[in-house]
Amino acid sequence: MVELVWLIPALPLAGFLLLVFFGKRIGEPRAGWIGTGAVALSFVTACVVFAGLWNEPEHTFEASLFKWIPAGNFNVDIGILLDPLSMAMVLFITGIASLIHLYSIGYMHGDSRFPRFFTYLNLFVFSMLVLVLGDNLVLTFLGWEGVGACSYFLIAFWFEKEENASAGKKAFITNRVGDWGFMVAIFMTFFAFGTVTYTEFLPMAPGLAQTTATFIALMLFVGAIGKSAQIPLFIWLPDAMAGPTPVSALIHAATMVTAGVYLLVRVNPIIAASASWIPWMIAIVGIATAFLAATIALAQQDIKKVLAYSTVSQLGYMFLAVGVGGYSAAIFHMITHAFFKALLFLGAGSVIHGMHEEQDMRRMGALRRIMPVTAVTFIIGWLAIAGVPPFSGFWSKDDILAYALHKSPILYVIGLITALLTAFYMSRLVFRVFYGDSRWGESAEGELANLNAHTATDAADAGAEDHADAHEDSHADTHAGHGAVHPHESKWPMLVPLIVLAFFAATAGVLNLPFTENLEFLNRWLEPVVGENQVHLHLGGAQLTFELLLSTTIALLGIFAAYMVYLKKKIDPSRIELPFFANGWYIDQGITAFMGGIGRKGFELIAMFDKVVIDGAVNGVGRATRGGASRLRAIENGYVRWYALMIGVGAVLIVAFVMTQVSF
Amino acid sequence: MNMLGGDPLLSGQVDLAVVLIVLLKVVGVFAFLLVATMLMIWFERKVVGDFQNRVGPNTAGPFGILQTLADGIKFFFKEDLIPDRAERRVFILAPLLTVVPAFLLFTIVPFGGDFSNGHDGSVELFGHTTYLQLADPSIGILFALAMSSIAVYGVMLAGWSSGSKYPLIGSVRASAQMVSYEAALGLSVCAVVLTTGTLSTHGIVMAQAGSGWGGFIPHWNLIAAGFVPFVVFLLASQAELNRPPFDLVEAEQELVGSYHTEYSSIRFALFFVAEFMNSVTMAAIIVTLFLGGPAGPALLGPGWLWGIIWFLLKMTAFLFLFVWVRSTLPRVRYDQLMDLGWKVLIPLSLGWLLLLATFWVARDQHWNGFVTVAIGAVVGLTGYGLLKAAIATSKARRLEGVVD
Amino acid sequence: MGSNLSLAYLMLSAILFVIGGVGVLIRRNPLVMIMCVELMLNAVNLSFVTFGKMLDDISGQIIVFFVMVVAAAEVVVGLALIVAMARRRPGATADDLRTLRG
Amino acid sequence: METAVFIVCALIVLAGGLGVVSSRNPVHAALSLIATLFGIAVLFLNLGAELLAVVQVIVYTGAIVVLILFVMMLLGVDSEEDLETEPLVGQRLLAGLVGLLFLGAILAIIIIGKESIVTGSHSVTSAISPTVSNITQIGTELFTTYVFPLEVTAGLLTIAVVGAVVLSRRPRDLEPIPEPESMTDMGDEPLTAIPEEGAH
Repeated sequence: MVELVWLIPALPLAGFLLLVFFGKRIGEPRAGWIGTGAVALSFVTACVVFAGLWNEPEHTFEASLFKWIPAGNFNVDIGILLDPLSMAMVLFITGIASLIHLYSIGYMHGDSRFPRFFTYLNLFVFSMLVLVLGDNLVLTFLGWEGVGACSYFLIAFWFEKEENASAGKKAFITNRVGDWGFMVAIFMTFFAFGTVTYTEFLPMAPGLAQTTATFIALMLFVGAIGKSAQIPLFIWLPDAMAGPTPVSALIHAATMVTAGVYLLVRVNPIIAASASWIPWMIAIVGIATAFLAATIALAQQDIKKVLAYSTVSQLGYMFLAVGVGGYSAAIFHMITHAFFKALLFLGAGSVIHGMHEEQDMRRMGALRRIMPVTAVTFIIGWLAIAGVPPFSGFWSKDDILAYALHKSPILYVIGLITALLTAFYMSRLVFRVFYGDSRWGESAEGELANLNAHTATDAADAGAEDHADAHEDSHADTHAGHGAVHPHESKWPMLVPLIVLAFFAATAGVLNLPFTENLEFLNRWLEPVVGENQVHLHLGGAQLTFELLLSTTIALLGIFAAYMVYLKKKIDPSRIELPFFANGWYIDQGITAFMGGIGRKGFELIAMFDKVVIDGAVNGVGRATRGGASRLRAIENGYVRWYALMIGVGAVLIVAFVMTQVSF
Repeated sequence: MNMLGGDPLLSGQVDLAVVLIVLLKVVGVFAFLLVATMLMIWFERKVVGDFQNRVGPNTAGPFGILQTLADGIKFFFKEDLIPDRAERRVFILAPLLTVVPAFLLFTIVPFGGDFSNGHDGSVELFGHTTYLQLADPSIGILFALAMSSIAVYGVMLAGWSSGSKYPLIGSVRASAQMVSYEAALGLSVCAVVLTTGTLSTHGIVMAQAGSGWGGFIPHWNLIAAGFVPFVVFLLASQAELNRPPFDLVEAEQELVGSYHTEYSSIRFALFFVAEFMNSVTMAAIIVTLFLGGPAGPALLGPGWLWGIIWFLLKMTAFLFLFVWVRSTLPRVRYDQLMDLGWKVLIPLSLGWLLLLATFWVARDQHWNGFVTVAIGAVVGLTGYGLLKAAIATSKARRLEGVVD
Repeated sequence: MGSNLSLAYLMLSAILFVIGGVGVLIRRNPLVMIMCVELMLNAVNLSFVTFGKMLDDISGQIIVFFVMVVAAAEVVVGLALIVAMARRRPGATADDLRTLRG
Repeated sequence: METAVFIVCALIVLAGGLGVVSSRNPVHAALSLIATLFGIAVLFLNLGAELLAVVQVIVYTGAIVVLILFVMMLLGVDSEEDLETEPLVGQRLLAGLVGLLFLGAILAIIIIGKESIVTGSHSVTSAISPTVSNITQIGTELFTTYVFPLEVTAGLLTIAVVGAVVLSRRPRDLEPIPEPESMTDMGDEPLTAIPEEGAH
């Protein structure tokens, strides 16, 4: 059964090829069903393979499909490494992707490029599977670039709007920085080990010189923070929300952005072999990102932006987990996060869809009566991410915090603060969207005007991104002014995924319950991959109880605070939603200012060099050729006989030369 | 000396007697050809006369049989005119270039020999065994093709060197016609060669000798190679000879005799003689290729005599056919001539050659003959259909004015 | 055959080749140029057959066969070009083709 | 006997060759070419290549030269060539010099090298057999060892024929090439002069 593993990426690829060639002809509903079917079949295959993998030694299966780059002693095969880690990834990728495909059929209904959307989605799933299943760094990189390209295509899917197109470019360019790191890491790996195949070089990692290991780990980390949106390369992810909501759910929350985490977990022996500051750096970057993004999320008005920063924040948690040696915790959180964040995004998409493309929370409210299914499922997701027991987020976040405490209390404390913020801003989101007064329609005009004036002044000195927001706002404003918005509940293809995801978001915690070792299924499953370098925690009952209680308290505290602010209105929200947060700590503006100021001078210098030295050389060659040619043109007189004569002269010269060389 | 081929005369020591025998044969063939040509001219005039319900030559000699001789003597004493604008040297050379290949062509024709009762066609001559043909090179029939292909030079150069309009048109026609029909001629010869497995004319005759199928149907290539190559060869040879109905090159009514318009006297006589000589030779070659040449049963008397008798009989039959055709069919148009050559004869002989080759391969490989023939026929018909469609399309497009 | 005769064949071939080559270089009528090329090809053919004879190898004759085929193809295309050229400018020589230069 | 045939044929061949190069009238050149081709055909016979001799006559004499003559007569390009003037200064002198040098080099190689100019070993697989006829041997070789080149030549010929048909089809909007003002004017002026020329 496990031999069927090649089918897992092959099915989305087949779907992609079918759609790319015949998509237009297949037409709207059927193209979606084909795409969904391909991924769903892939998921079924993954389940079958999963069942088969139990019988394999160490739950690992390798298959080499064919040779790809045989160049001297550099050999790259198209090969598959199926081990517990990639199996776990494959299962949740195909599963969630199937649901999101199904959801997209409803969400993308009526779009003029409906078949193309599924083409991209299938290609994305294929690339993602290549990324996680590839048995070497190069193949992983191929998938890495593939998902990057798909991400670009999908962010800029509605490229008619300039903001979308530039958001796509921003994502692409930011990712390039990370890709550079990854590529250098690949080169270094080959240089150090002579191979890039995981099963060959990872066992050799402990014997590696510490400096080399440190350098490779650092470069891989650079690649990972690019893809997984960590400080300082997180700036693209919030903008990526310009894409269709299912894309945000699938690519920018559940799967692609976790690729960096996957990569770091995959190469855990190298991290273990590197200098001790590398894990510290990873942990610090992770927790800093988590905290920073959480503060920004506090002040966002766009429902998808909140979720985007929340994603960045949660990814920070995963990096923290990697940094503190809790690899299985990172994967655990990755899986639970995939469920609840996909759920939240899809729920948000459902709200946006129901509100007729309205994304601003200030125009929502009290939607739970109109969209009951969406509301209930969204609330489950909220409780999960906020860390309320017994929902899945509680267990995975707590797992990470336990590892963090083991490493350093400071990390633990910041982690707890971030958890508080998370609970707060998610509660804010839910209260503003589903509870309170209904601010959609004519009745809310006055309040809206106030709010708009407020944001407009903020936006005046803001960068391009916020300009876009302001533009959207005013656009939506005129829209609202024309007549009442009539929210409605979404159709079944959108609701079914919500329900399924809500179920998993609520219950995924059972994968890894901390009470006894027998309940830590995921830990034991991942043992063959991360076991050696994983920090083994043996929490006593008292400590465990204390931590769990503390987490629960923190989460409830956050929710309560939000309740006080947004439903009871005891505190003015503007004291919390600082412009500093709303503008994302002015990081984008800072970059713009730097690039426009000092950076520009540097670029001009480089451009000068380019013009004088490089262009000069090229033009010089051209000029020299032209000059020489105008002199040589005399012999190109157009007479065929003359050319023939030149051939004859050449022949005579050659014969003469040969005669001098040969002795008779 | 192996170029003269399998003649047993040359296989042993070459002494004076052998040289004499060869010389004798040369003289004999030369004389035979001249006499035959002379008689052919008379024969043609007489038969055409009969067809046209006139008497024909009847004064010189019995039945006017010496008419050609008288004409020849007359030509000899006419004034030899060379036009002013003519290209002198070429003008003089051209008639000779016409006659020489006509003579050479006959050297490979087996005109006699004892092929009866399993004999190999050799005869005893002054104590030496020899074939009754001047030479039997291993490339045999290719030599005939070569000679017929250079026969065009006489016509072409005569036309060009006259420095006059009609002859030039005639020479352009001649060259195009020759090149076109040579392909069909060669392909039909290929069918014969494929059937007999040899290029040597003697070998070809030998392969057709014997008592035949069922004791009375002769092994002629006419039957063995199928009827098609024979027909193609017959038609193509008429075109190659510039005989009616393919005498576009001369076409007295259009081109005033074309290439020999400016010729007079003995030079004109040479063209005239060469034309009839070629007719005789071509008839001999058709007989050799398709009707077993001199091969035939010896009824009574010596076998070698019967060889010559059979040969003359068959040849005369063909010569009569030539005259018959000439006196009954009108001249074709030039485009009809080209269409017949390129769109009918060449595809037909090519298709037949392929069919024949398939047939032989099938026999070698012990394939089911019926199935092979059926498949061959289907493929052939498909090719025919495609050709037809292509021709129809091109015609339609020409009518539309898309191409010209 | 004496070896000296073989050498004589080769010399004849060389002389013929050079005659043809010089002809290509000095004549302007494209048809004559084609004829001179044919001369060169024939010279080469002759030496091929001679070499084949000297080495007692039939391949010398086979290659001549192929040279003839290629020569036929060359002449066909060359003549077509000359026809196309003469249609546009009757009496054009190879030198007139220099109007084609860039 | 062989030597005598060779001498006669060599004289014909050389005379023909010189005739091709030096005839003012292209038809005379063609006639000289025929003489050369016949001479070479006989030399082939002398060398024991019977098939080639006949093929030489059929293909070269019977088809190629006929085609050349045909084109000459059809287009009327048989006008005499002016062999006195030469637009390319020194071309003839240089051509003669190159020819002589080349000939001298080859003859020197042949004379100095003698038999050893033929490098390579005597053939084992395709030796010329004294018993099997020339045509049989060539046929066998052609359809075994050289069957692929044979097929390729078939393709080549087809392509050549199609190409010739396409090239020589009369275009419907035939425009004569404008006469350059004078051949020497076009001389070796810079290329930039050409567009101006096209302008008027």
